[in-house]
Amino acid sequence: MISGNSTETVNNVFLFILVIAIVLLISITFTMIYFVVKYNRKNNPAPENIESNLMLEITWIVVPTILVLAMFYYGWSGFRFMRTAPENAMTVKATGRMWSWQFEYENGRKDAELRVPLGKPVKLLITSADVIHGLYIPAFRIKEDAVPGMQTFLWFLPDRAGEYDLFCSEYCGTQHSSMVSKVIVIPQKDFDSWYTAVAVKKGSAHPQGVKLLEEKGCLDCHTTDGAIGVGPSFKGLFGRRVIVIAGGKEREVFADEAYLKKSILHPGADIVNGFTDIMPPQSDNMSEEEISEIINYLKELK
Amino acid sequence: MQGNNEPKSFYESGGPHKGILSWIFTTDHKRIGLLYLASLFIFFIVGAAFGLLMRLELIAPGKTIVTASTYNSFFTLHGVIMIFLFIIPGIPVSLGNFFLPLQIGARDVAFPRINLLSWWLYMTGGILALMSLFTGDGPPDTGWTFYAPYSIRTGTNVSLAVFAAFILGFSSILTGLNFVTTVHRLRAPGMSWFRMPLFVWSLYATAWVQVLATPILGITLLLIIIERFFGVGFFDPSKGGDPLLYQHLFWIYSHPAVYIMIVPAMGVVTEIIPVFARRTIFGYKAIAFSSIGIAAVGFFVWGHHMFTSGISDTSKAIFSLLTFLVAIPSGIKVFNWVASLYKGSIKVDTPLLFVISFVFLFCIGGLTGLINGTLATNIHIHGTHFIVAHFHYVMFGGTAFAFFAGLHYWFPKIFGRMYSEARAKFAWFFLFIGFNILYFPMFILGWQGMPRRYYDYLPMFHELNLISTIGSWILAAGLILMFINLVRSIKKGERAESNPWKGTTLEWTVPSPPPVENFEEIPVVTQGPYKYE
Amino acid sequence: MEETLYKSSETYRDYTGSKMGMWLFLFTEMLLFGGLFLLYAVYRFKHPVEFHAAAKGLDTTIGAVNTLILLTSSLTMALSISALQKGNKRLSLVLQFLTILLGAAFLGNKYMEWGAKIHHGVYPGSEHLLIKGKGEILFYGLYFVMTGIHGLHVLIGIGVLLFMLIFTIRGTIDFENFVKLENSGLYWHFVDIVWVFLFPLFYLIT
Amino acid sequence: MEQRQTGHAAVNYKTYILIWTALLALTAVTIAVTQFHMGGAGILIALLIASVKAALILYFFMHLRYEGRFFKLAFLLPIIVFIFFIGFTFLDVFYR
Ligand code: HEA
Ligand code: HEA
Ligand code: HEC
Ligand code: CUA
Ligand SMILES: [Cu+2]
Repeated sequence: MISGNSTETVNNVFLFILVIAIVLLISITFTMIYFVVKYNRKNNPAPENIESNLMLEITWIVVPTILVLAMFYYGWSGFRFMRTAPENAMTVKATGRMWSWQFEYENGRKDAELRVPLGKPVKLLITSADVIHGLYIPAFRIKEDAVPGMQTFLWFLPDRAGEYDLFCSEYCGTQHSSMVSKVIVIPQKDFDSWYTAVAVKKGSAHPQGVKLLEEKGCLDCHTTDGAIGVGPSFKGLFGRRVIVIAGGKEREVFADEAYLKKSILHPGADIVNGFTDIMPPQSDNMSEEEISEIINYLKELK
Repeated sequence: MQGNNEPKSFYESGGPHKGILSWIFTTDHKRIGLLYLASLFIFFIVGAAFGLLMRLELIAPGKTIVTASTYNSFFTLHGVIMIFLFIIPGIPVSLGNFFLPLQIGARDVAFPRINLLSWWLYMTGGILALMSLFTGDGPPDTGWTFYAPYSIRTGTNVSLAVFAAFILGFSSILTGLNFVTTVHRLRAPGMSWFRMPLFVWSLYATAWVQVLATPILGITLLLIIIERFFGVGFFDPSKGGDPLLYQHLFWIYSHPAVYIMIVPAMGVVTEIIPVFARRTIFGYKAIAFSSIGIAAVGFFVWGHHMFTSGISDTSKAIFSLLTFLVAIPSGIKVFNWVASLYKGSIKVDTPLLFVISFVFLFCIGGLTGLINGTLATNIHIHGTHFIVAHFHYVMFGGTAFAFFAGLHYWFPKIFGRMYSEARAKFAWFFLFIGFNILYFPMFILGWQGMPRRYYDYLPMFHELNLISTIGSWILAAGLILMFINLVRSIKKGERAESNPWKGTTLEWTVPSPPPVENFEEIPVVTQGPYKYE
Repeated sequence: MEETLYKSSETYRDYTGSKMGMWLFLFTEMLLFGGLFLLYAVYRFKHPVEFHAAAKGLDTTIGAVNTLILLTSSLTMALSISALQKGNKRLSLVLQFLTILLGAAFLGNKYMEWGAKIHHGVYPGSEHLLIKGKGEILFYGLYFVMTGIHGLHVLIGIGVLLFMLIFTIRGTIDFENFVKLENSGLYWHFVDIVWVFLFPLFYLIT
Repeated sequence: MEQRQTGHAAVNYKTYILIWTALLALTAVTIAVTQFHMGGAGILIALLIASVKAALILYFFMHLRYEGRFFKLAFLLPIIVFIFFIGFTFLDVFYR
């Protein structure tokens, strides 16, 4: 069994340093102001020259040294705790991409939010599909960057049920601040039923397409209900006439399969009027089949 | 009120050129110092304007005044300008240029023409940085850290901004090698190492950091440009590169750079305290060596910016330990400053007022730096507004406050006039109050988890952000008052005598403003700098 | 050397000061290349085998010839200063000219070497290179960047030496006032030293 | 007078030619040594020889030998700093 969690660990270290810092700050400030008042020129016209005092100087070298070494040690041992994931931890793969998270569970289930069972340690294996992101869960005081081409990790003990914020903490481009998600801590029972259920969107002939849109983070910027998000809505897109800007010139195009495909693979080529070129290109990110699944689903969205 | 036999001040004899040319082609260190001062001021205003705009955007969640990509270029330009154009050159190139030769009893710096070249490079870099706003495909949006691989992939005008920073680095190197040589070669007879004013010591330590650290920045930025144009792949994992190496290279420079910012500021503080306490400095040698100590240890702690980046845990532990060692020489200085007030005969004029607030604000910034440097806590607060608060406290509350202190302190020497004391104190009040209202809430926001470089934030962070934005206006009012007072006094202030504060260092022995040649007769130094017998 | 100077800025000539400035500048150059050597060290550590394989693609003979050229140019550079100090202006001029020629020969050689590589499709970002192993991509990346920046330094050195040649002809540089030439020499030798390390690191990995 | 200020008298031609010969010889040795496949040791030897060559150039061609204490000591600074840079970076790379 593990004892303690990262929240407490970090809070304790923080409190320890904070108390020392406040005591130091107050005593320094107080002494300074006291001197300024006491030895004011009016009260004390004749200064006294004191060039040094060996004992005093040794004291204020030695005492801070001891203090900082204590801080270091305390911080380091807390850190070691945070870096040693328990054996029985549930592992979840977390992938950051511009600008969404994808969590993949051991059974292959993927989601954009992190759902974990209450009371069971979780180990996150983190990487990135494009640039550097940072996976940050303030409530559990943990954070680690998602670096492309590398795997990093985090672990935590979700010992309180509820929903907690999950941020991207490393600047990653235009929508960095909307790369937010949630950690949802639910009782084991609820988790199990969610975990084993197959995600099927009802009423769609192309459930695969829906799933892909979620997984790839498209729905962070696009909606399926006609509302304009960061990007244009998918609703009624297929077969519409779209005004795009290409190479600085306006042009009208017909949203057919070829156009959609191009828009997904190389969004920078035709920019929809009124939007900016911020959509991440999917050329390295999606297979042919995946794209056609998505397009099939888009056709459905009348 | 100059007597007939007094030599003409450096304002009156500008060398071979006339008018503006006598300034931009001057090799006189005093004129170059003033050129720099004016340019720094202009860039500071531009940077500050971005700061105010950012605060305005953050006044409420959601979009307030600008779009996300505009906001991103705001903090990038804000960071680039404040760091590379304001605070790194800052004190050394303006006050340092003006007073280093005067304080060591020299007629000029070792390489006057290189000094001028460095100003030209500075201006070139500055103008290029501003140009990156309006040219290319949109202003750069990487943050001042230019982290790869984002900085290589983004379509915005990063190359020009990076090139500007590269040139600014060059300018900084030239200043550094000039100062090292000046201190070694041009000290007046009798001015032994331990008779140098402590401001000179701090500039000397800084100059070495400039020489030894800046080239790493140079090559790193050059590599970004090469990557963008040729795609060599040094930082691109798909070609085998390692993005973390970029961060290593960047912080190898940029951590020492924070000591380029603070050490001269500490020098200014050390200069002012004994003058207004009318007593000698406490622990001269300890202060001199701690400048060198901070500069030296500062080279080996860069990894503390990368505790969550995925570097090895071994290196994290060592970098954290070394980070704490920097606190010790900083502490020595703080304690020595306080001790130098003991049994003095203190008059709290504006320079000392700024110095006292410096000590207070720097301690807050420094002590929270320890929270950053502690492994466990850093994990939580890295990349949040806690960090933003930390570095504004040390850079603005620290360096900039000391800069303002120095400006007031040396104002009569530079311009030959006094500023209005009452107005200066009034402005200080707004500055100090506004500063704390602006930045203190950020500590709390950061601890609550609000990430930095966020254009938009959750509603739970609203109140503190609102307070912070209001603080930014109070601070702006204070700054405007201060600048108006100073600028007005250049023409309208009372004439200043040559030594209004009764200082004991050499610059106070020459007329205000000083003559071109500084000293009619090179002085012979017979004692240490702070002798109030 | 610690006697300090305090003459008026217009009249003094501080030789030691000038050289000090030059050395400090060279320190910055050392660390500038240092950043690249750091990258080299890390990537070589990560991909030792691929680096070895890639290095076979470079021609040791060309590298060796270039080493010979640069070392010799360093000799002529050093000699030219001694010649000037001894008052033999003509010999000094000849030697300076030789140095420039050797520098140009080095660059010519480099040009051919690069040209051949590029002709074979090996250059940063080329398709031919990208299909190879990551270590090889990095090796050639480092090769082009490091020898490129080094070559740039040689080019700048040649430019500086051309000025020195003119100054010597005009007599601005003479046997009592040659610190400019000496400083240019320092720069030239420094560039040579960089090559002394580049040569084994790229051409001789076994 | 001038000599005192420049710090040293003209170095004679012979010294330079001798150093040059040594440099060429060392180059030959490096090439020869690295023809045997020695793996890690090869690079070490090559770098060692390169350092000796660099030292010769510094000491003689660059007149470090004839300069004052400042130059000799200051020169160590960038080297030490650089060694630390590499060392600390490897603390990460090696243990990652
Ligand atoms: C002027 C500039 C300046 C200065 C002086 C400092 C000083 C310090 N800084 Fe700061 N720092 C920055 C500018 C500066 N910093 C910037 C710009 C960033 C962010 C960059 C970015 O990401 O954009 C940053 C970020 C930063 C981080 C990285 C945070 C992160 O991103 O995760 C860390 C971590 O260790 C850190 C630590 C410190 C420490 C320990 C000091 C120490 O030097 C402080 C020493 C001072 C004191 C400790 C106070 C006085 C001493 C006493 C009163 C004595 C008693 C003390 C004890 C008993 C200990 N800083
Ligand atoms: C010296 C350095 C310095 C200084 C002085 C400042 C000053 C200010 N900064 Fe700072 N800031 C940085 C360095 C600095 N900054 C850096 C390095 C970053 C990181 C960037 C990054 O993430 O990449 C940063 C980031 C940063 C952020 C975080 C952005 C984010 O992460 O989302 C914020 C947000 O509030 C901010 C605000 C401000 C404000 C309001 C000021 C204000 O204090 C400005 C106050 C000044 C004025 C208000 C000027 C008043 C004067 C006038 C208007 C002129 C009047 C003229 C006459 C009378 C002639 N800054
Ligand atoms: C960061 C936000 C973002 C993400 C993530 C994103 N897009 Fe977009 N998308 C945009 C924006 C903005 C536009 C309009 C500008 C343009 O055409 O590039 C757009 C345009 C499009 C268009 C053309 C729409 C039209 O009206 O013509 C399609 C199709 C599209 N996106 C599909 C996708 C798919 C599929 C994904 C997921 C793999 C995705 N997008 C992910 C922002 C995003
Ligand atoms: Cu992803 Cu910031
Ligand atoms: Cu730092």
